[in-house]
Amino acid sequence: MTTRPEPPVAHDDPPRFLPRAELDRLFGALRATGRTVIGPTIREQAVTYDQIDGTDDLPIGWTADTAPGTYRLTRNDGVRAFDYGIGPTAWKRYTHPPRIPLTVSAPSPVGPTVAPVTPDAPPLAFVGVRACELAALRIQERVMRAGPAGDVDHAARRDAALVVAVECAVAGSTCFCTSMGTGPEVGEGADIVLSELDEGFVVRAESGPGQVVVDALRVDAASDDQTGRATAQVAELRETMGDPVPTAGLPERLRAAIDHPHWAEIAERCLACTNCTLVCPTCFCTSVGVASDLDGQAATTDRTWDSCFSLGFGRVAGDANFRPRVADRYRQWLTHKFSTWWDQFGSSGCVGCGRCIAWCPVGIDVRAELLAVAPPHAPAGPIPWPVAPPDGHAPAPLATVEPARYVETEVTDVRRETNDTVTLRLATDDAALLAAQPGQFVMVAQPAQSAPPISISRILPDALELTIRHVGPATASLTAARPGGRFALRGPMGRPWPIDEARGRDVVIVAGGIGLAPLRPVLDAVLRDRPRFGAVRIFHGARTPADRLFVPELAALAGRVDVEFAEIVDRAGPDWFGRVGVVTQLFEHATWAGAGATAFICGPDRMMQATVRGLAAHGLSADRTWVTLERNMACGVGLCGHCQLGPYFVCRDGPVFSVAELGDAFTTEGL
Amino acid sequence: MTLAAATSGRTAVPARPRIAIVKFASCDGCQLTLLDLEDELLAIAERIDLVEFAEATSQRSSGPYDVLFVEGSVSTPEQAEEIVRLRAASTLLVTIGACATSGGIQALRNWADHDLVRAAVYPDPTMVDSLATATPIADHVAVDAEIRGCPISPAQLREFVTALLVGRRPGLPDEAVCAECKRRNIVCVAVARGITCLGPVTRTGCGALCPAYGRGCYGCFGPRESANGPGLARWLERDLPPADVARAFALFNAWSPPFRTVIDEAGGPPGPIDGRPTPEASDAHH
Amino acid sequence: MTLEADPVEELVALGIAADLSGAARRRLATIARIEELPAGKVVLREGQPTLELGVVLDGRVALQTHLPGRADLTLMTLDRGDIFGWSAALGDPSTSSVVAQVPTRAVLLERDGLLDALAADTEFAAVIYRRLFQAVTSRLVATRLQLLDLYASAEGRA
Amino acid sequence: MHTTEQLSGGPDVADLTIDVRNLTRVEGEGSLHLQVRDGVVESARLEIFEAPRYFERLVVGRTMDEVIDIVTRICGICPVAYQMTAVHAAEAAFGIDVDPAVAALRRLFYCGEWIESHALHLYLLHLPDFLGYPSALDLARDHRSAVEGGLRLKRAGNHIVATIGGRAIHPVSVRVGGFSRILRRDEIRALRADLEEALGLAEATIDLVATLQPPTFRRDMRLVALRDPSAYPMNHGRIVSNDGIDLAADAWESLFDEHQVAWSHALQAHAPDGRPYLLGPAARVTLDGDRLHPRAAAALDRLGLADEIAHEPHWSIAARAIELVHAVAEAIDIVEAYEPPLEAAVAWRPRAGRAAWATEAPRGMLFQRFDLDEGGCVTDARIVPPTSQNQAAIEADLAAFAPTVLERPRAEVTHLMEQLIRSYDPCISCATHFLDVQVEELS
Repeated sequence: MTTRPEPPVAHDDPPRFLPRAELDRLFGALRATGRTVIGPTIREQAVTYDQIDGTDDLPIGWTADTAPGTYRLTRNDGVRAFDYGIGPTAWKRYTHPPRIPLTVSAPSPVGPTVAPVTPDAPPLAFVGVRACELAALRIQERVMRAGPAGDVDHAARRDAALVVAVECAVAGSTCFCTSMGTGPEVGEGADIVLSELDEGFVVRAESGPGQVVVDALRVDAASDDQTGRATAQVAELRETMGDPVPTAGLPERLRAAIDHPHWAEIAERCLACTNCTLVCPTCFCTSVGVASDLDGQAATTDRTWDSCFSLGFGRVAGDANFRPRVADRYRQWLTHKFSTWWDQFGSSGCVGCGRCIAWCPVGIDVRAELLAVAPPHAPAGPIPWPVAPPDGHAPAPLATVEPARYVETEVTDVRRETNDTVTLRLATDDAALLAAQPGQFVMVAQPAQSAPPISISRILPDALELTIRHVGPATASLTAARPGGRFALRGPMGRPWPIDEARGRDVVIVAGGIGLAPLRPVLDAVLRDRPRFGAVRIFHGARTPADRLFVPELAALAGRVDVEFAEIVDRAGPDWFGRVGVVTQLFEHATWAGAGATAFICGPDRMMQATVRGLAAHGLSADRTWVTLERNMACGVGLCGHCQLGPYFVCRDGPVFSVAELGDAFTTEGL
Repeated sequence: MTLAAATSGRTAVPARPRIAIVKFASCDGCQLTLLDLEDELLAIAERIDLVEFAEATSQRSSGPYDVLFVEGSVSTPEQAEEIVRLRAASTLLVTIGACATSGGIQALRNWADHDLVRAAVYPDPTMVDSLATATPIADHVAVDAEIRGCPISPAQLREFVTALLVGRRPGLPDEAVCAECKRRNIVCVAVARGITCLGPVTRTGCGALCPAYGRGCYGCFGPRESANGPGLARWLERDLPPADVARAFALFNAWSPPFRTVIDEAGGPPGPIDGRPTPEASDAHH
Repeated sequence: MTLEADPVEELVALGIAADLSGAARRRLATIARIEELPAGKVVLREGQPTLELGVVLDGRVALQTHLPGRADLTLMTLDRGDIFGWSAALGDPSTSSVVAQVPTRAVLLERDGLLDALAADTEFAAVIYRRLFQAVTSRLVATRLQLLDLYASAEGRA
Repeated sequence: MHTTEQLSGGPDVADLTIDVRNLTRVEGEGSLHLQVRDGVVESARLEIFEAPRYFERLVVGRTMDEVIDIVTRICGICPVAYQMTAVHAAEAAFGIDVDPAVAALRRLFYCGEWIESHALHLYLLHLPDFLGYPSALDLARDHRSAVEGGLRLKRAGNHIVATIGGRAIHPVSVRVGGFSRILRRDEIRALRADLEEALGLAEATIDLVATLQPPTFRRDMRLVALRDPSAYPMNHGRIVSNDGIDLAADAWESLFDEHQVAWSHALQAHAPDGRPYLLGPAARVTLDGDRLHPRAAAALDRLGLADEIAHEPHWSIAARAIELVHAVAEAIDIVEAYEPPLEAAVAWRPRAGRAAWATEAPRGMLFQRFDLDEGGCVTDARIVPPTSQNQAAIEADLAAFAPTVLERPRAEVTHLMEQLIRSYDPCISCATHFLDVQVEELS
């Protein structure tokens, strides 16, 4: 399936008028299109969006008083159905549900198979979508279709939904759509727009499917007076709301405030409870859970809402964590919403609905925190990474949406590299897999295990090699694989090393420890085409001689006259006659000039940072110094949010980056 | 040895582990949860050797155990000795429930004068042999994993046992109850109704049970990671006297540090007892 | 003798003596010599007087420390341009043993002459101390990285 | 099982010492102390040394809603009993009349606990004794369908408790004045399918019990239970006995008293005449048989063991089977008739006074009394679980039973002692006891 087809245009006829007494006609007309109607109704002392049957279910005569940390349903004894303040439910519940099945694994004669679950998207009609919520639907649709592979589940659900928007006549004290440019006037994306007057509704069809429903109402055109009052009432609302959040330059101001002491102050109050992110209509982050039978054969994975406020969200294998402190997590959320969202998707991530303010259990008001951490006319400090919204680096293109593909491969060779690392050769005839580029990775699915991202360590005509270190349960069973074993691969994913960019130039390759694995395809490519490159210098460091990977290949490299190869180990016993020390020593006193050379670096963060400093001293330019980063890459296509690093999704925009692209994001703690 | 190690294939938890379930001061509810897995109990029993589980079988074993599930808190001198013996006999020690993990409801006595408490229940306290404190297992020996809750959740126990048998990390999230509340579309009782709710500082696992039943979370799964007890207490004290805030925290996980801090700052749990921990109580924790 | 056989020129080429005036270079020449160190040659011994300060020209030397009852531990190896034996500039005993790991050529500055020169010639001292300070700094950085366990990683991806 | 046996006082086997630690398949842990000399039982004591948890003290200063949440932690097997007793006590003290729908739900709630607790004891703890297995898990190897049936019966009981209270153990919805939220009709009706199956399983249990052959041990025992004017006793009733006791439930303390014995952390309850009394299914079936649900009454007729239930402790398994049928059948009736209350809980104000009540826990009458200050907070409390009331009766029966089996091999004697103790379904956690079968050294 490709991006949503443009619906046929509505006829160009004047708005109709639906008398209040006839409102049920709308529900009838919607159901006549085979849709279940979701709309506002009162449950558990709040207005929530649930399945409704008709007018009687609407919160007529009710409104809500909202303030930081409080929401109180109150009678206003009016006749209107849509004068309630926005409640806790966001429409994403129906377009991006809190929990969906992802894959099913079943035993089979040739071993367990992994198959994606095709989405079940019931046709729905959303009644009572506000301007800010419509903007949120647009923003989330952009998010869920961005990147190399959009989300098939979201696409199916969004396409199956018909949106009946309602223009606001009242605003809550927590509303600030006027500042975020999302309301109160209803923008694009609705199929039908209602404006509520005391005597009824001015109805505009804005799409073909919407027109079908409006025609079915069989009501007259609205009078000029009615359309006039509808326009006036929303204009008046805009006046009363004003512009509570000065957004001019906000993305840059937030960037410059990355080390602001106020983050720590907020962390004193913030409970990191995740409420703000889960009520937010645009927050999209998810995690994948695994369930299985007692034998680990029949298994399922499902995808649930997650939040950058939960510790687990920043956790990677080995239990390291990118955002250990609550201050890190709040900073991530706020800067993502109002700043890096621009870099990623070309818009703000906030629509000003105010849910995060009202439903924060300790009343933290994002408007106040923004003013405290990034006040208007704040001295624009240094930008920590070189992209400047809103016209910053182009947001990822909209993806062709197709379900995740899992390709069954068979282990044809297992080579033990070290006591905890093996190289698996996985045979496949899948063209997409075999077209993998150096630096790309695959997700390796096994029943009853999470699917870790694994770099490709060699690309062969009929197979891929993966070099895997045992760091956790999932890699444990991978490193225990035997020839004949089967694994389902998803990929290839990620941005490859820019090898072509290095043609005609000197090449410096620096590998640390397991980091040699993602660089091995670079070596293959460069050596295969040796004459097309200048001087090739390869520096390899390992913890001990016993930790060296691909030992025969290292020996062969050492024997070549057309490359400079040196290696060094951190610690060695008496039986090691090579260099001892750190990898940077290998070129510390070297006399070659690095200017114009291209560097490819992979290893643990500390090693890469030391190497980048060392190479810079040799004159290598930041935009030709390439590293590959480690993050908690879960979905592999920029949809789950786990691997964010400042403006980037490591899985989608990387994992290969130039040091120039990363800027301070390469060294800022807790980002 | 940690659970991660145990489930990472690095540690020898055999395909058919020898499992023991023992209890200290507790209500039996957590070990009964295993028997409450009515649909899986027999299948699980076929895949493990349940060598010690006095509640359910007359077969006994004094060890060694591959996995030892411990219910209850340490409340008598004998128990303080027994847990050391059991730890030595076990590869993996897993605490089940609030008593074993944080002391349980009986840990409220840790704030009190032990003799007063004893005298209140027993005419002749000298006949009763108990420690001044009820303390978590981790205060006495190393603990490899915790299954939280008062009582533990059958689903989490099932997940833990399955992960153990399959060799993967069990999915026992340490996020706040709020996350599950929102996923379930339960309206926040704190925000919409002003009900005192410990959800934001309490670990999920119950499925947001109390809010789903129209009341505030009472913290029976204990503090979540980075639980900001004081932060929540400061907010609650806008409407409640500190004593009533402490009241909310002073239940089954009162002795867990994030909750205890709040209780101590309010001068101790409800009841006419000396608000400061007894020397033994403070020793017991540090 | 060829040019590169001149120890001062070698040190200039390595940048170590590049900033020295002619006079200072002449002073350097009086205390510097080039020596061929056969593999296994112990140049300095841990705890003994540091009789020379050296600079590796070719080959490799190992800095070693003695572990009672065990093989000496190689802390680090040094290549062309690396300085060893800097305790000589302080008149202190050597903090580690220096052993040629392969046949090695090195410039050696004998201690007493070096101390005299550093005391007598402030311009000479300023340049040499600066070089030594740079060497110490980069050695500290390298040692720190070793302490941090440079290759330790939490990565799940291999 | 750790069993040591010593001969002492010469070859006379009638002098013996048995030491069995950690009696199994009872809730909690404890020991029996038995001393026999010259064939005469000198002492038979149920020793209870489980770590005391001081609940009477923990509830001081707490509101009655908090008390409901706290006392339920006394026991993981019968949490509903503790909640029901406390909530009725509070409502009586505060003068609260709850909605009839709430009253019906609470009875359904209690039925759920009876089903869960009786199924657990009958199938998983007690049945293996009769069929000669160390556990129900071993029993399942040869009689899988029977054990599975018992588990499904238990699940049906847990399903009721979890539906009304949120979870099977330490449910959360019971509040003074009602429940924390309104239980919708569809939620309650959803129990129907499980219960229909459970009724069949409960009646099949009757047939299973009919095939059992327990040891013969007959005695006369004072039986005490609640008597509800209109129903089989659960949440309400006067305290009655088969020898004329008849008093209001809140007056328990006016007749009975507890005293401490050196060998027990549970306070033993006694009537003034010192005659032990037995609570529980056998007492209820005997004293309230005329209030059984017709299905249960029919089952009792079919089984025809009314006299054995009254006089033979081993036949308590039959009483439990009868009550399983009753609880399931009544649960179905309540589910059928359920209409939600108008409000989850009625509003109420605390007042100073005394809150005392007794209900029928699965193991028998549970009494609680709380003295309350003006704010409705507890100033003093007393909690008397059924097992500590049964303790004296159990010891009397052990003393009477032992001589009848002394000639048998000692391992068998030990097993018979354990089996007898299990027949009372002692809830050691409730009584905070530590049960431990051991025998005094003979000097």
